[in-house]
Amino acid sequence: MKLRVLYFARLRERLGCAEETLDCAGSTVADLVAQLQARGGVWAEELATGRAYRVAVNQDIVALDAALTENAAVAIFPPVTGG
Amino acid sequence: MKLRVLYFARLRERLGCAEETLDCAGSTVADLVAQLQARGGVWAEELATGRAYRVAVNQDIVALDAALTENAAVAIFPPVTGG
Amino acid sequence: MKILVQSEAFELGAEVDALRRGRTDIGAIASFVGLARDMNDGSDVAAMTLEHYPGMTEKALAALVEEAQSRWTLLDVTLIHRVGRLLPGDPIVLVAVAGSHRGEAFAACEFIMDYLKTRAPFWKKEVTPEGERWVEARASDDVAATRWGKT
Amino acid sequence: MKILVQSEAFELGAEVDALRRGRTDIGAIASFVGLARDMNDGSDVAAMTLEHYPGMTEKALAALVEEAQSRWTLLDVTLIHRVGRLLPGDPIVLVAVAGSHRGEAFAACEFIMDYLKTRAPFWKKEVTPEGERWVEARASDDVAATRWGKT
Repeated sequence: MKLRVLYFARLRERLGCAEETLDCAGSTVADLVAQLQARGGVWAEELATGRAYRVAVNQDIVALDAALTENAAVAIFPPVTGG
Repeated sequence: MKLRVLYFARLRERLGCAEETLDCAGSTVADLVAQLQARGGVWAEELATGRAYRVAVNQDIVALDAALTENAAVAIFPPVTGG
Repeated sequence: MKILVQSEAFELGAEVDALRRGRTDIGAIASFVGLARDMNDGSDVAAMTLEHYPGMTEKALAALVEEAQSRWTLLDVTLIHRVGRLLPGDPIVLVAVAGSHRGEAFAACEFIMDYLKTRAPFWKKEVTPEGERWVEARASDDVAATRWGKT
Repeated sequence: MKILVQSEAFELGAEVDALRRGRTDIGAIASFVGLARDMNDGSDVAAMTLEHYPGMTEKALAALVEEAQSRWTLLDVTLIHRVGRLLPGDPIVLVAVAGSHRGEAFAACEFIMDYLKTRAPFWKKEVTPEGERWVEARASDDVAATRWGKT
Protein backbone atom coordinates (compact mmCIF):
# COMPACT_ATOMS: atom_id res chain seq x y z
CA MET A 1 0.00 0.00 0.00
CA LYS A 2 1.01 3.59 -0.55
CA LEU A 3 2.27 5.52 2.48
CA ARG A 4 3.55 8.99 3.23
CA VAL A 5 6.50 8.66 5.63
CA LEU A 6 7.85 11.61 7.63
CA TYR A 7 11.07 11.84 9.66
CA PHE A 8 11.83 14.38 12.36
CA ALA A 9 14.71 15.90 14.28
CA ARG A 10 17.86 13.77 14.66
CA LEU A 11 16.38 10.99 12.51
CA ARG A 12 15.53 13.42 9.72
CA GLU A 13 19.12 14.65 9.72
CA ARG A 14 20.77 11.23 10.04
CA LEU A 15 18.58 9.67 7.32
CA GLY A 16 18.89 12.74 5.11
CA CYS A 17 15.16 12.61 4.47
CA ALA A 18 12.26 14.70 5.79
CA GLU A 19 9.48 13.03 3.87
CA GLU A 20 8.94 10.40 1.20
CA THR A 21 6.12 8.51 -0.44
CA LEU A 22 6.63 4.76 -0.77
CA ASP A 23 4.88 1.49 -1.41
CA CYS A 24 4.83 -0.79 1.60
CA ALA A 25 4.54 -4.52 0.96
CA GLY A 26 3.40 -5.32 4.51
CA SER A 27 0.45 -4.31 6.59
CA THR A 28 1.90 -3.24 9.96
CA VAL A 29 4.30 -0.65 11.28
CA ALA A 30 6.80 -3.45 11.93
CA ASP A 31 6.61 -4.43 8.23
CA LEU A 32 7.35 -0.85 7.21
CA VAL A 33 10.27 -0.59 9.62
CA ALA A 34 11.71 -3.90 8.30
CA GLN A 35 11.42 -2.57 4.75
CA LEU A 36 13.27 0.63 5.72
CA GLN A 37 15.96 -1.32 7.63
CA ALA A 38 16.53 -3.40 4.49
CA ARG A 39 17.87 -0.27 2.78
CA GLY A 40 21.02 -0.80 4.85
CA GLY A 41 23.47 1.90 5.96
CA VAL A 42 22.06 4.57 8.27
CA TRP A 43 18.58 3.11 7.77
CA ALA A 44 19.60 -0.25 9.23
CA GLU A 45 21.58 1.49 11.95
CA GLU A 46 19.05 4.07 13.12
CA LEU A 47 16.03 1.76 12.95
CA ALA A 48 17.80 -1.27 14.46
CA THR A 49 15.93 -3.20 17.15
CA GLY A 50 16.64 -1.61 20.50
CA ARG A 51 17.16 1.92 19.13
CA ALA A 52 14.87 4.47 20.71
CA TYR A 53 12.42 5.83 18.18
CA ARG A 54 8.69 6.41 18.11
CA VAL A 55 6.16 5.86 15.32
CA ALA A 56 2.94 7.80 14.80
CA VAL A 57 0.27 6.75 12.31
CA ASN A 58 -2.01 9.58 11.27
CA GLN A 59 -0.62 11.61 14.19
CA ASP A 60 -1.22 9.09 16.95
CA ILE A 61 1.73 7.33 18.56
CA VAL A 62 1.32 3.57 18.01
CA ALA A 63 3.10 0.31 18.79
CA LEU A 64 5.05 -1.67 16.18
CA ASP A 65 2.21 -4.13 15.66
CA ALA A 66 -0.23 -1.37 14.65
CA ALA A 67 -1.94 -1.79 11.29
CA LEU A 68 -1.26 0.55 8.38
CA THR A 69 -3.93 1.85 6.04
CA GLU A 70 -3.75 3.05 2.45
CA ASN A 71 -2.35 6.60 2.24
CA ALA A 72 -1.61 6.76 5.96
CA ALA A 73 0.85 9.38 7.18
CA VAL A 74 3.50 7.52 9.15
CA ALA A 75 5.95 9.60 11.21
CA ILE A 76 9.16 8.15 12.65
CA PHE A 77 11.01 10.25 15.23
CA PRO A 78 13.28 10.20 18.29
CA PRO A 79 11.83 10.36 21.82
CA VAL A 80 10.40 13.86 22.30
CA THR A 81 12.25 16.58 24.20
CA GLY A 82 9.98 19.62 24.35
CA GLY A 83 8.68 21.60 27.29
CA MET B 1 4.99 38.22 85.30
CA LYS B 2 3.72 40.98 83.08
CA LEU B 3 2.41 39.91 79.66
CA ARG B 4 0.90 41.60 76.64
CA VAL B 5 -1.94 39.39 75.37
CA LEU B 6 -3.45 39.78 71.88
CA TYR B 7 -6.60 38.20 70.46
CA PHE B 8 -7.47 37.83 66.80
CA ALA B 9 -10.38 37.20 64.45
CA ARG B 10 -13.36 35.30 65.88
CA LEU B 11 -11.75 35.14 69.34
CA ARG B 12 -11.15 38.89 69.38
CA GLU B 13 -14.83 39.46 68.57
CA ARG B 14 -16.20 36.84 70.96
CA LEU B 15 -14.01 37.96 73.86
CA GLY B 16 -14.59 41.62 73.08
CA CYS B 17 -10.88 42.29 73.48
CA ALA B 18 -8.11 42.90 70.96
CA GLU B 19 -5.26 43.39 73.39
CA GLU B 20 -4.63 43.66 77.10
CA THR B 21 -1.74 43.81 79.53
CA LEU B 22 -1.98 41.52 82.54
CA ASP B 23 -0.03 39.94 85.35
CA CYS B 24 0.26 36.19 85.05
CA ALA B 25 0.79 34.20 88.24
CA GLY B 26 2.10 31.11 86.42
CA SER B 27 5.05 30.44 84.16
CA THR B 28 3.62 28.55 81.16
CA VAL B 29 1.07 29.14 78.43
CA ALA B 30 -1.20 26.62 80.17
CA ASP B 31 -1.06 28.72 83.34
CA LEU B 32 -2.07 31.83 81.40
CA VAL B 33 -4.93 30.01 79.69
CA ALA B 34 -6.17 28.70 83.06
CA GLN B 35 -6.08 32.23 84.46
CA LEU B 36 -8.12 33.52 81.48
CA GLN B 37 -10.61 30.60 81.73
CA ALA B 38 -11.12 31.52 85.40
CA ARG B 39 -12.72 34.78 84.26
CA GLY B 40 -15.77 32.66 83.37
CA GLY B 41 -18.37 33.49 80.71
CA VAL B 42 -17.10 33.63 77.14
CA TRP B 43 -13.52 33.27 78.44
CA ALA B 44 -14.26 29.89 79.99
CA GLU B 45 -16.28 28.89 76.95
CA GLU B 46 -13.90 29.92 74.18
CA LEU B 47 -10.74 28.71 75.89
CA ALA B 48 -12.23 25.46 77.19
CA THR B 49 -10.18 22.29 76.75
CA GLY B 50 -10.89 20.81 73.35
CA ARG B 51 -11.70 24.12 71.68
CA ALA B 52 -9.55 24.81 68.63
CA TYR B 53 -7.27 27.77 69.24
CA ARG B 54 -3.60 28.46 68.77
CA VAL B 55 -1.13 30.34 70.97
CA ALA B 56 1.93 32.25 69.78
CA VAL B 57 4.60 33.58 72.13
CA ASN B 58 6.65 36.40 70.67
CA GLN B 59 5.21 35.49 67.25
CA ASP B 60 6.06 31.79 67.25
CA ILE B 61 3.29 29.22 67.58
CA VAL B 62 3.94 27.16 70.71
CA ALA B 63 2.43 24.27 72.67
CA LEU B 64 0.54 24.76 75.94
CA ASP B 65 3.53 23.71 78.03
CA ALA B 66 5.74 26.46 76.57
CA ALA B 67 7.38 28.79 79.07
CA LEU B 68 6.46 32.47 79.31
CA THR B 69 8.96 35.24 79.80
CA GLU B 70 8.58 38.70 81.32
CA ASN B 71 6.94 41.13 78.89
CA ALA B 72 6.30 38.43 76.31
CA ALA B 73 3.68 39.10 73.62
CA VAL B 74 1.21 36.21 73.77
CA ALA B 75 -1.31 35.90 70.94
CA ILE B 76 -4.36 33.65 71.13
CA PHE B 77 -6.28 33.01 67.91
CA PRO B 78 -8.45 30.54 65.97
CA PRO B 79 -6.89 28.13 63.43
CA VAL B 80 -5.70 30.19 60.49
CA THR B 81 -7.67 30.48 57.25
CA GLY B 82 -5.61 32.56 54.83
CA GLY B 83 -4.37 31.77 51.35
CA MET C 1 13.41 36.18 48.07
CA LYS C 2 10.56 38.69 48.21
CA ILE C 3 7.82 38.48 50.82
CA LEU C 4 5.05 41.06 51.06
CA VAL C 5 1.85 41.51 53.04
CA GLN C 6 -0.19 44.26 51.46
CA SER C 7 -3.71 45.51 50.83
CA GLU C 8 -2.96 46.46 47.21
CA ALA C 9 -3.49 44.10 44.28
CA PHE C 10 -0.47 42.37 42.72
CA GLU C 11 0.34 41.47 39.13
CA LEU C 12 1.41 37.88 38.48
CA GLY C 13 3.08 38.79 35.20
CA ALA C 14 5.13 41.59 36.73
CA GLU C 15 6.21 39.44 39.68
CA VAL C 16 7.32 36.54 37.52
CA ASP C 17 9.10 38.88 35.12
CA ALA C 18 10.96 40.36 38.10
CA LEU C 19 12.02 36.86 39.19
CA ARG C 20 13.53 35.98 35.83
CA ARG C 21 14.82 39.38 34.68
CA GLY C 22 18.45 39.29 33.63
CA ARG C 23 18.83 35.58 34.45
CA THR C 24 19.49 32.70 32.10
CA ASP C 25 19.90 29.93 34.68
CA ILE C 26 16.18 29.45 35.46
CA GLY C 27 14.56 26.47 33.76
CA ALA C 28 11.21 26.45 35.55
CA ILE C 29 8.88 28.88 37.29
CA ALA C 30 5.90 27.36 39.08
CA SER C 31 3.39 29.86 40.35
CA PHE C 32 0.08 29.95 42.14
CA VAL C 33 -2.61 32.57 42.56
CA GLY C 34 -5.42 32.08 45.06
CA LEU C 35 -8.57 34.09 44.40
CA ALA C 36 -11.66 35.08 46.35
CA ARG C 37 -14.65 33.02 45.15
CA ASP C 38 -18.28 34.07 44.97
CA MET C 39 -19.35 30.91 46.80
CA ASN C 40 -18.08 29.04 49.87
CA ASP C 41 -19.62 26.25 51.93
CA GLY C 42 -22.88 26.58 50.01
CA SER C 43 -23.38 30.32 50.53
CA ASP C 44 -22.98 33.25 48.18
CA VAL C 45 -20.08 35.40 49.27
CA ALA C 46 -20.42 39.12 48.49
CA ALA C 47 -17.10 40.19 49.99
CA MET C 48 -14.48 39.14 52.49
CA THR C 49 -12.11 40.77 54.93
CA LEU C 50 -8.70 39.30 55.62
CA GLU C 51 -7.36 39.98 59.11
CA HIS C 52 -3.77 39.19 60.05
CA TYR C 53 -1.26 39.51 62.88
CA PRO C 54 1.18 42.19 61.70
CA GLY C 55 4.76 41.24 62.45
CA MET C 56 4.08 37.57 63.03
CA THR C 57 2.67 37.25 59.52
CA GLU C 58 5.88 38.36 57.84
CA LYS C 59 7.90 36.16 60.19
CA ALA C 60 5.72 33.11 59.49
CA LEU C 61 5.86 33.64 55.71
CA ALA C 62 9.66 34.00 55.80
CA ALA C 63 9.86 30.76 57.80
CA LEU C 64 7.73 28.96 55.19
CA VAL C 65 9.96 30.11 52.37
CA GLU C 66 13.14 29.23 54.28
CA GLU C 67 11.75 25.79 54.99
CA ALA C 68 11.05 25.33 51.24
CA GLN C 69 14.58 26.49 50.42
CA SER C 70 16.03 23.97 52.84
CA ARG C 71 14.05 21.14 51.23
CA TRP C 72 14.64 21.95 47.57
CA THR C 73 17.27 23.73 45.50
CA LEU C 74 15.49 26.92 44.49
CA LEU C 75 16.77 29.95 42.62
CA ASP C 76 14.24 32.50 43.92
CA VAL C 77 10.84 32.79 45.57
CA THR C 78 8.19 35.52 45.66
CA LEU C 79 5.30 35.34 48.12
CA ILE C 80 2.64 38.05 48.38
CA HIS C 81 -0.48 37.87 50.55
CA ARG C 82 -3.16 40.53 50.60
CA VAL C 83 -5.10 41.70 53.64
CA GLY C 84 -8.17 43.88 54.09
CA ARG C 85 -11.38 43.89 52.09
CA LEU C 86 -11.58 41.74 48.94
CA LEU C 87 -14.33 41.03 46.43
CA PRO C 88 -15.07 37.80 44.53
CA GLY C 89 -12.56 37.43 41.72
CA ASP C 90 -9.86 39.38 43.56
CA PRO C 91 -6.46 37.68 43.86
CA ILE C 92 -5.54 36.95 47.50
CA VAL C 93 -2.19 35.23 47.44
CA LEU C 94 0.66 34.72 44.99
CA VAL C 95 3.52 32.24 45.20
CA ALA C 96 6.14 32.04 42.46
CA VAL C 97 9.10 29.70 42.67
CA ALA C 98 12.03 29.71 40.24
CA GLY C 99 14.26 26.65 39.94
CA SER C 100 16.57 24.89 37.55
CA HIS C 101 14.07 22.06 37.02
CA ARG C 102 10.30 21.78 37.16
CA GLY C 103 9.93 19.07 39.79
CA GLU C 104 11.51 21.17 42.53
CA ALA C 105 9.67 24.33 41.51
CA PHE C 106 6.27 22.59 41.52
CA ALA C 107 6.91 20.85 44.85
CA ALA C 108 8.14 23.98 46.61
CA CYS C 109 5.25 26.09 45.29
CA GLU C 110 2.61 23.64 46.51
CA PHE C 111 4.46 23.10 49.80
CA ILE C 112 4.49 26.84 50.52
CA MET C 113 0.73 27.09 49.86
CA ASP C 114 -0.06 24.01 51.98
CA TYR C 115 1.99 25.28 54.91
CA LEU C 116 0.70 28.84 54.55
CA LYS C 117 -2.85 27.49 54.88
CA THR C 118 -2.10 26.03 58.33
CA ARG C 119 0.69 28.23 59.73
CA ALA C 120 0.42 31.85 58.61
CA PRO C 121 -1.76 34.06 60.83
CA PHE C 122 -4.49 35.15 58.40
CA TRP C 123 -8.22 34.89 59.03
CA LYS C 124 -11.02 35.32 56.51
CA LYS C 125 -14.39 36.81 57.35
CA GLU C 126 -17.08 36.49 54.67
CA VAL C 127 -20.15 38.60 53.96
CA THR C 128 -23.01 36.26 53.02
CA PRO C 129 -26.81 36.69 52.72
CA GLU C 130 -27.01 35.10 56.21
CA GLY C 131 -24.66 37.76 57.60
CA GLU C 132 -20.96 37.96 58.31
CA ARG C 133 -19.12 34.79 59.32
CA TRP C 134 -15.57 33.74 60.04
CA VAL C 135 -14.31 31.03 57.71
CA GLU C 136 -13.64 27.76 59.54
CA ALA C 137 -10.28 26.03 59.09
CA ARG C 138 -10.56 23.00 56.79
CA ALA C 139 -9.51 19.52 57.82
CA SER C 140 -8.41 19.02 54.19
CA ASP C 141 -5.82 21.77 54.65
CA ASP C 142 -4.37 19.96 57.66
CA VAL C 143 -4.18 16.79 55.58
CA ALA C 144 -2.50 18.65 52.72
CA ALA C 145 0.12 20.07 55.09
CA THR C 146 0.89 16.77 56.82
CA ARG C 147 1.82 14.96 53.60
CA TRP C 148 5.06 16.98 53.48
CA GLY C 149 6.21 15.34 56.74
CA LYS C 150 7.66 16.85 59.89
CA THR C 151 9.72 20.01 59.95
CA MET D 1 -9.47 25.75 26.75
CA LYS D 2 -6.78 27.50 24.73
CA ILE D 3 -3.95 25.63 23.05
CA LEU D 4 -1.37 27.36 20.90
CA VAL D 5 1.86 26.41 19.14
CA GLN D 6 3.66 29.56 18.09
CA SER D 7 7.07 31.11 17.47
CA GLU D 8 6.13 34.37 19.21
CA ALA D 9 6.73 35.00 22.90
CA PHE D 10 3.79 34.80 25.33
CA GLU D 11 2.95 36.80 28.43
CA LEU D 12 2.11 34.82 31.56
CA GLY D 13 0.26 37.76 33.14
CA ALA D 14 -1.92 38.35 30.08
CA GLU D 15 -2.75 34.65 29.74
CA VAL D 16 -3.72 34.23 33.39
CA ASP D 17 -5.74 37.46 33.30
CA ALA D 18 -7.61 36.12 30.26
CA LEU D 19 -8.40 32.90 32.17
CA ARG D 20 -9.95 34.70 35.10
CA ARG D 21 -11.49 37.74 33.40
CA GLY D 22 -15.15 38.20 34.29
CA ARG D 23 -15.22 35.09 36.48
CA THR D 24 -15.77 34.86 40.22
CA ASP D 25 -15.90 31.06 40.56
CA ILE D 26 -12.14 30.43 40.28
CA GLY D 27 -10.37 29.82 43.59
CA ALA D 28 -6.99 28.70 42.30
CA ILE D 29 -4.76 29.19 39.27
CA ALA D 30 -1.64 27.05 39.10
CA SER D 31 0.73 27.95 36.32
CA PHE D 32 4.08 26.91 34.97
CA VAL D 33 6.60 28.53 32.65
CA GLY D 34 9.50 26.54 31.26
CA LEU D 35 12.50 28.59 30.11
CA ALA D 36 15.57 28.02 27.97
CA ARG D 37 18.65 27.74 30.21
CA ASP D 38 22.21 28.82 29.43
CA MET D 39 23.53 25.42 30.53
CA ASN D 40 22.51 21.82 29.88
CA ASP D 41 24.30 18.54 30.53
CA GLY D 42 27.46 20.41 31.47
CA SER D 43 27.71 22.54 28.34
CA ASP D 44 27.03 26.21 27.75
CA VAL D 45 24.02 26.66 25.52
CA ALA D 46 24.09 29.73 23.28
CA ALA D 47 20.74 29.11 21.57
CA MET D 48 18.28 26.37 20.74
CA THR D 49 15.88 25.47 17.97
CA LEU D 50 12.61 23.75 18.70
CA GLU D 51 11.34 21.52 15.92
CA HIS D 52 7.83 20.05 15.98
CA TYR D 53 5.40 17.99 13.92
CA PRO D 54 2.74 20.47 12.78
CA GLY D 55 -0.74 19.02 13.10
CA MET D 56 0.21 16.20 15.43
CA THR D 57 1.53 18.70 17.97
CA GLU D 58 -1.81 20.47 18.38
CA LYS D 59 -3.60 17.11 18.52
CA ALA D 60 -1.22 15.76 21.17
CA LEU D 61 -1.53 18.90 23.29
CA ALA D 62 -5.33 18.81 23.09
CA ALA D 63 -5.25 15.15 24.15
CA LEU D 64 -3.08 16.03 27.19
CA VAL D 65 -5.48 18.74 28.29
CA GLU D 66 -8.53 16.52 27.76
CA GLU D 67 -6.88 13.79 29.80
CA ALA D 68 -6.27 16.31 32.62
CA GLN D 69 -9.89 17.46 32.41
CA SER D 70 -11.08 13.88 32.71
CA ARG D 71 -8.96 13.32 35.82
CA TRP D 72 -9.72 16.55 37.69
CA THR D 73 -12.53 19.09 37.84
CA LEU D 74 -11.00 22.09 36.09
CA LEU D 75 -12.54 25.41 35.13
CA ASP D 76 -10.16 26.32 32.29
CA VAL D 77 -6.73 25.52 30.88
CA THR D 78 -4.28 27.46 28.72
CA LEU D 79 -1.32 25.70 27.11
CA ILE D 80 1.16 27.50 24.84
CA HIS D 81 4.34 25.99 23.42
CA ARG D 82 6.84 27.91 21.34
CA VAL D 83 8.80 26.57 18.37
CA GLY D 84 11.71 27.90 16.35
CA ARG D 85 14.85 29.62 17.59
CA LEU D 86 15.10 30.54 21.29
CA LEU D 87 17.81 32.12 23.41
CA PRO D 88 18.72 31.42 27.05
CA GLY D 89 16.15 33.10 29.30
CA ASP D 90 13.38 32.84 26.69
CA PRO D 91 10.12 31.24 27.86
CA ILE D 92 9.39 27.99 25.99
CA VAL D 93 6.14 26.65 27.41
CA LEU D 94 3.27 27.96 29.52
CA VAL D 95 0.59 25.93 31.31
CA ALA D 96 -2.09 27.66 33.37
CA VAL D 97 -4.89 25.73 35.06
CA ALA D 98 -7.88 27.35 36.76
CA GLY D 99 -9.89 25.37 39.31
CA SER D 100 -12.15 25.81 42.28
CA HIS D 101 -9.48 24.49 44.65
CA ARG D 102 -5.71 24.46 44.66
CA GLY D 103 -5.07 20.71 44.89
CA GLU D 104 -6.70 19.99 41.55
CA ALA D 105 -5.12 22.98 39.83
CA PHE D 106 -1.61 22.03 41.00
CA ALA D 107 -2.01 18.36 40.09
CA ALA D 108 -3.41 19.06 36.62
CA CYS D 109 -0.72 21.64 35.85
CA GLU D 110 2.12 19.29 36.78
CA PHE D 111 0.43 16.35 35.03
CA ILE D 112 0.16 18.32 31.78
CA MET D 113 3.86 19.22 31.92
CA ASP D 114 4.93 15.66 32.75
CA TYR D 115 2.89 14.19 29.90
CA LEU D 116 3.91 16.91 27.47
CA LYS D 117 7.57 16.01 28.14
CA THR D 118 7.04 12.45 26.95
CA ARG D 119 4.15 12.68 24.46
CA ALA D 120 4.13 15.94 22.52
CA PRO D 121 6.22 15.90 19.32
CA PHE D 122 8.78 18.63 20.05
CA TRP D 123 12.55 18.24 19.71
CA LYS D 124 15.22 20.60 20.99
CA LYS D 125 18.52 21.19 19.24
CA GLU D 126 21.12 23.16 21.17
CA VAL D 127 24.00 25.30 20.00
CA THR D 128 27.01 24.65 22.27
CA PRO D 129 30.76 25.43 22.05
CA GLU D 130 31.16 21.80 20.87
CA GLY D 131 28.69 22.37 18.03
CA GLU D 132 24.99 21.70 17.53
CA ARG D 133 23.43 18.73 19.26
CA TRP D 134 19.99 17.21 19.67
CA VAL D 135 18.83 17.07 23.27
CA GLU D 136 18.45 13.49 24.49
CA ALA D 137 15.22 12.43 26.19
CA ARG D 138 15.65 12.13 29.96
CA ALA D 139 14.87 8.98 31.88
CA SER D 140 13.68 11.27 34.71
CA ASP D 141 10.92 12.58 32.45
CA ASP D 142 9.69 9.04 31.81
CA VAL D 143 9.67 8.45 35.57
CA ALA D 144 7.76 11.72 36.16
CA ALA D 145 5.13 10.71 33.60
CA THR D 146 4.65 7.18 34.91
CA ARG D 147 3.76 8.29 38.44
CA TRP D 148 0.38 9.49 37.13
CA GLY D 149 -0.54 5.91 36.20
CA LYS D 150 -1.99 4.47 33.03
CA THR D 151 -4.23 6.41 30.67
